[in-house]
Amino acid sequence: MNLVSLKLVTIIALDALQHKLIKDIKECGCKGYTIAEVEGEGIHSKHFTDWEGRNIKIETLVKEEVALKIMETISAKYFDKYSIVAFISTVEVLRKEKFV
Amino acid sequence: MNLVSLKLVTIIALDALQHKLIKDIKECGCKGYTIAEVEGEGIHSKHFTDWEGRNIKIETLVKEEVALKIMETISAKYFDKYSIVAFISTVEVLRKEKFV
Amino acid sequence: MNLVSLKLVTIIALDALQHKLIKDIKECGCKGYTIAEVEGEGIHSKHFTDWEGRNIKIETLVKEEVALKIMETISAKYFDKYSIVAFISTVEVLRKEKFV
Amino acid sequence: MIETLFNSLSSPMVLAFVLGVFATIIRSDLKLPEGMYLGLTVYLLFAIGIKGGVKLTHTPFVDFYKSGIIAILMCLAIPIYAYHILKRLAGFDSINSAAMAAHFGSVSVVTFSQTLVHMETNNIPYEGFVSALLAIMEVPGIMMALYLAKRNQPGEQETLNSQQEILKELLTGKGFVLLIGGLLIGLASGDKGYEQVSPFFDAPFKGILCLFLLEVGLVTGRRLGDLKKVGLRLVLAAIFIPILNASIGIWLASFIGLNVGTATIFGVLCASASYIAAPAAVRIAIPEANPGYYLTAALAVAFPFNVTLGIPLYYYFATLLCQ
Amino acid sequence: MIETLFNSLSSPMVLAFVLGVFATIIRSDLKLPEGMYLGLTVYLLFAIGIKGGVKLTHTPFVDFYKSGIIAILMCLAIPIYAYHILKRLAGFDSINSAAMAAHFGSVSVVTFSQTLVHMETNNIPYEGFVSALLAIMEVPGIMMALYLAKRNQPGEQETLNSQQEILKELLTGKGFVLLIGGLLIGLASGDKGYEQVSPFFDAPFKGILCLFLLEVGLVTGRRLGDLKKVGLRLVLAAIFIPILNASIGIWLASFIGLNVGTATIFGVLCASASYIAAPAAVRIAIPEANPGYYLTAALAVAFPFNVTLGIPLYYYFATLLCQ
Amino acid sequence: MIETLFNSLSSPMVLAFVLGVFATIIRSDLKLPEGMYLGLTVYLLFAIGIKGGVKLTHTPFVDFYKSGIIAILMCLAIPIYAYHILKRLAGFDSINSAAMAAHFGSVSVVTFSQTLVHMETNNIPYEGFVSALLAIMEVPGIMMALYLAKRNQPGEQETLNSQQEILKELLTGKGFVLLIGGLLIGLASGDKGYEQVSPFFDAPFKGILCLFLLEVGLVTGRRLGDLKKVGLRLVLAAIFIPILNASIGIWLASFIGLNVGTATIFGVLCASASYIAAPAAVRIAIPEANPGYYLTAALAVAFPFNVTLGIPLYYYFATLLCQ
Ligand SMILES: Nc1ncnc2c1ncn2[C@@H]1O[C@H](COP(=O)(O)O)[C@@H](O)[C@H]1O
Ligand SMILES: Nc1ncnc2c1ncn2[C@@H]1O[C@H](COP(=O)(O)O)[C@@H](O)[C@H]1O
Ligand SMILES: Nc1ncnc2c1ncn2[C@@H]1O[C@H](COP(=O)(O)O)[C@@H](O)[C@H]1O
Ligand code: NA
Ligand code: NA
Ligand code: NA
Repeated sequence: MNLVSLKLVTIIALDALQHKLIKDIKECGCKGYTIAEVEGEGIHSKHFTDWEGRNIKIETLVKEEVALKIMETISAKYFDKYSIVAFISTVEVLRKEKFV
Repeated sequence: MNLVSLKLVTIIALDALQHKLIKDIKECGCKGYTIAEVEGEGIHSKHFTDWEGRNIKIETLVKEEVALKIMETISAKYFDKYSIVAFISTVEVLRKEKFV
Repeated sequence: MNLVSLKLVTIIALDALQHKLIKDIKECGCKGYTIAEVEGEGIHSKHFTDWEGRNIKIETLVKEEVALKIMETISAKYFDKYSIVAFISTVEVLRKEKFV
Repeated sequence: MIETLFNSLSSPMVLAFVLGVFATIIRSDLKLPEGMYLGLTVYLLFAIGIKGGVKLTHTPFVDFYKSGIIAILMCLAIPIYAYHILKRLAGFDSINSAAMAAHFGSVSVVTFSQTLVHMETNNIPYEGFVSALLAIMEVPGIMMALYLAKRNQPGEQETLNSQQEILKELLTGKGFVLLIGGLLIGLASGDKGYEQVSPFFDAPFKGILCLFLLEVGLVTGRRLGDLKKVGLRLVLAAIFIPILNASIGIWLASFIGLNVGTATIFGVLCASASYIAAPAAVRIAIPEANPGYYLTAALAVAFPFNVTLGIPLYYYFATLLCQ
Repeated sequence: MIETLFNSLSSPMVLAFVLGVFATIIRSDLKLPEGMYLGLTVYLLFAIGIKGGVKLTHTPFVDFYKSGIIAILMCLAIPIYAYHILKRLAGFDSINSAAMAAHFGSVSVVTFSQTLVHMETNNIPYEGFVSALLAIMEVPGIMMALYLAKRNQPGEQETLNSQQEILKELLTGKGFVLLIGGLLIGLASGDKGYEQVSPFFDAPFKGILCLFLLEVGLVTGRRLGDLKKVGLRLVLAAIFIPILNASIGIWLASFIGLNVGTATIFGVLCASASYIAAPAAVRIAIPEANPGYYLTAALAVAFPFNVTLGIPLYYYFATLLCQ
Repeated sequence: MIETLFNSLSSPMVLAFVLGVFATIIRSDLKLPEGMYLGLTVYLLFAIGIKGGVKLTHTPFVDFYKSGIIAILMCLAIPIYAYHILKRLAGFDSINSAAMAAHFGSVSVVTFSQTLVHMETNNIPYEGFVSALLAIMEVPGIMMALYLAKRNQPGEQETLNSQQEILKELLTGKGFVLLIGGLLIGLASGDKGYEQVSPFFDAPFKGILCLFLLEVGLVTGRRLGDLKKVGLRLVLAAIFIPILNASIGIWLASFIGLNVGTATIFGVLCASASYIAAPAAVRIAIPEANPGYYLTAALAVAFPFNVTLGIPLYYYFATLLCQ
């Protein structure tokens, strides 16, 4: 078996931003992603009901350059005005070619 | 860009413990968290229906000291009696000041 | 406190494979797991509606040997024909004996 | 009795329950959407509450207070004797006996609903205040059982939840809030208000109950596997205790002069085992208790027994004891 | 007026709202399943749309066009004066004033539904085209308020969403699509088509509204805590603006000769604050605005005021001003 | 025929489907809550089953068995000829031809429901056993198609799922279990039992179907984009095969002497393409097949064709061929 390192980028944001975020990460070079519905509380706001808007968590496996590019794009476009959290972790996968 | 390391603490527990756990992690110094509804099976029990109680997964980005404090608190208060799983991973974020 | 390293294996797959996957990872030696309902898009397909089939995300905390065994099994049995993503990350837990 | 038994067994609700159990046994992928159980529960509780409240507007208070007293008496008595039966006769440990006693001491909304449907199908009259009894009987039995659990763990380090906290959680639980809230709304808005919402809360009630019983059947089916593990003593105890509860309850009901229908319903309330409030409370207050015992006793034994054989049997008791 | 006020306060819908608020205050675990809010919204919007469409088939177009004109006029006027009242009199900053103005400029489907129920319970006749007014009045007020917000942030770097993008999002939003879509379906399928679906979209409407108001109450309850933080000026403004809107609206309605019932409903539409389209649009278009202000004003003040005291009050206005 | 066509096109259900498609095309954010699709499916299947069961109690068995035989015949024949049409005439590869054949070989519950509504609206009588035919026709066609798929991948390493496993999964699938379970419940509880639940399973059926069709429209809309990619040959095939199926089906029906209404419904069953059982089975059994083909053929072509033009057309066929 041939495990190789990749980056997993996680973005937590308002569900209303979903389409824009997906578009952005695809432009950065991501080839797939997984979305879960979540709730949350942060410094700005609570997101527990449909009135307050739900949160989503987007996870995407990408190579390091793409991960950094996603972080840069997101931070430039959204960090100032929107409640959004993003982080990178390192994971190991098989079949790297699927993701890069 | 200035990526810095932080800890992501993940707690999986019965949904009935939600309010208590949130209170505990806030007291340990966490400033935000994200919750997802999950199901699961462990050594104690299955949690697939409302009768058995649902599980939740709480994730919170914190600095290392807080992460350790959370693990200590949770382990002291819940590990003996409740079905609960907690672990720490290392992630990289921008804007560290948001989380610490 | 005594934090020790373990592996967290994450599998994203069609929900119709749930029972088979659970059976497989249990046979590899996993003692518990957590499942979340997710949606996603990859190279093969989109999974956003019940017609297209939903995705699930299975997470299981195991020791390294088991993690590798799971990756091997999954890759041999499913990677060719099914839309499935699996990766390993390293996390730290208390009470290692619960998981190994 | 044979006829009501037959009616009971061939009702679409009971059959839907059986279908649910059967679907689980053959490992069908049939399941209801996640929120549906919660949604149906809210519907049933609120519908029962509001309808009961409207009926209370037609009931003189004096008719009601005696029933209220025996209801509370039963709720305090059941956990005590159930605890001892389970511990001494059936041989369970203190913790699990108390956990099961909490379930028998409280009431089941679905069993109650099914009983009302049964009464209406068989044209058996009953008093309007039975929904109020349901509300009254939800909490006290659980509290009593948790108290027993605590008294028997004296060496315990202080737990997360004091008795008082638990009481607060029960009284603010959705079961109690919706029932009492619904009752008050029914009382305040009366017939005129109820008329507006009855096409939603009354007409489709039985059909929705049918769907709910399908769901209960699916969950029960999963518990059936545990039956083998837990053994015959659990099964016997979880049938004996409801019959005993109903007998005592109906006997008390005959004393205060309740009619046959009302006494039957009261008997069912005593016999039924909680499946909303009790499991939630036990999970938090006595997490050491094994759900393989208490959920199995309540869902896989007492519940199906009550909705099939129990209701006609208790009705038969009531015809013997009441006028 | 006293009688309609009493009817309004003792209706099961209003009481369900109160129960929801109360449940949150006592920290009950009562909640509706996650999808239920969305499901109920879809139901209400579609039911209103389709029923309105069928009624439109009986309305001569000439009766309708004058109302359409004053409706659009009000939608454009409200955000402007509300913005200035909030900024100058109540002392909020431009961003938050515009955000709140967007809510007052649009309409609330639940308040509208509750008004129809009120009209029917009190046998007050109204024109069939009011649902069309609801649809017309959803979007323009929000656009106007967002324009005001933008004009007041001139130094802003280009935002994510141009005015045009937002308009597109509003017009394709579920609120607008379901209302207009429902109206067209009602128009096209007529009485004969409606007959088929009315047991689902008509009969249980009030009961489902009741459940929906329970949910709104639960959310409102959570916002009540913010009331203390935001202070009296928000509360006063969020009561004053609806009354003002309704007064102007009903006065205009009397000019074009609408009857009392229709004028009341139009007044309510002017008075009501949006809770579907506006929060969603504001969240994206003016993310700097504080939901502690705009959600609290719309949900915790204007909404309960309108469904309890507001409707009877505006009806009273209408009886004074219209034939 | 023109009149029934018009009735069909202007029914609220068909229009709701169109609204759903339209909402997707304009990229509306309209969506139904996640569990709703599942919830509505359970409702439709169970409601059809139970109502069909009750009707079967009024049907002599002899009337039913001939229809059962031609139903099974058609289920076995359709996948075979559809497979060859798709492979030889339309030029798809073996795998995708078999996947699509599985969909045409099974049946669509929504198309069936819409047909019943159509029959009732136009007062066309039909036999009570059609729901039983629906149940019978769900599984065999899929099995036949999967067998064809397997035979054409001879070099394949052993797959995860043997033919037998798949059959087990289909027979325990929610579609089959709810239909058959509902039929049996209807048979056992009869008119008296059905009366109790009909305000939930009968009265709102058409309205709920309307909501369901809105959801189907939303999903279909997303598939429309694939239409361009897949090309005209898929569209033509997915219209030609249903018409052929219906023609053969109705011709057989005329042989065994079914009346016009029943023959039309049988024709629709033959024509309709599965959207519950078949996609799930194909996903697991032939994962190499492209959902861009089979879902598009079933949902974006065959389904809208059947519910709009198809039903009146097949009715016209039936009037020509039957008594
Ligand atoms: N420290 C944190 N850990 C995990 N999730 C967080 C954290 N802070 C914020 N979030 C999530 O990000 C969302 C927006 O946060 P905020 O921008 O702080 O309001 C919240 O609703 C949470 O779901
Ligand atoms: N090894 C594991 N990996 C992932 N999740 C687990 C694991 N063990 C337990 N869990 C989760 O933690 C919950 C409680 O576990 P337990 O205390 O073992 O019954 C389960 O329902 C699972 O959701
Ligand atoms: N790069 C990725 N990052 C995260 N999730 C992915 C990625 N690629 C695929 N997935 C998930 O795996 C599922 C199957 O992917 P695929 O096999 O590429 O169609 C998708 O529906 C996604 O949920
Ligand atoms: Na009891
Ligand atoms: Na307004
Ligand atoms: Na077919």
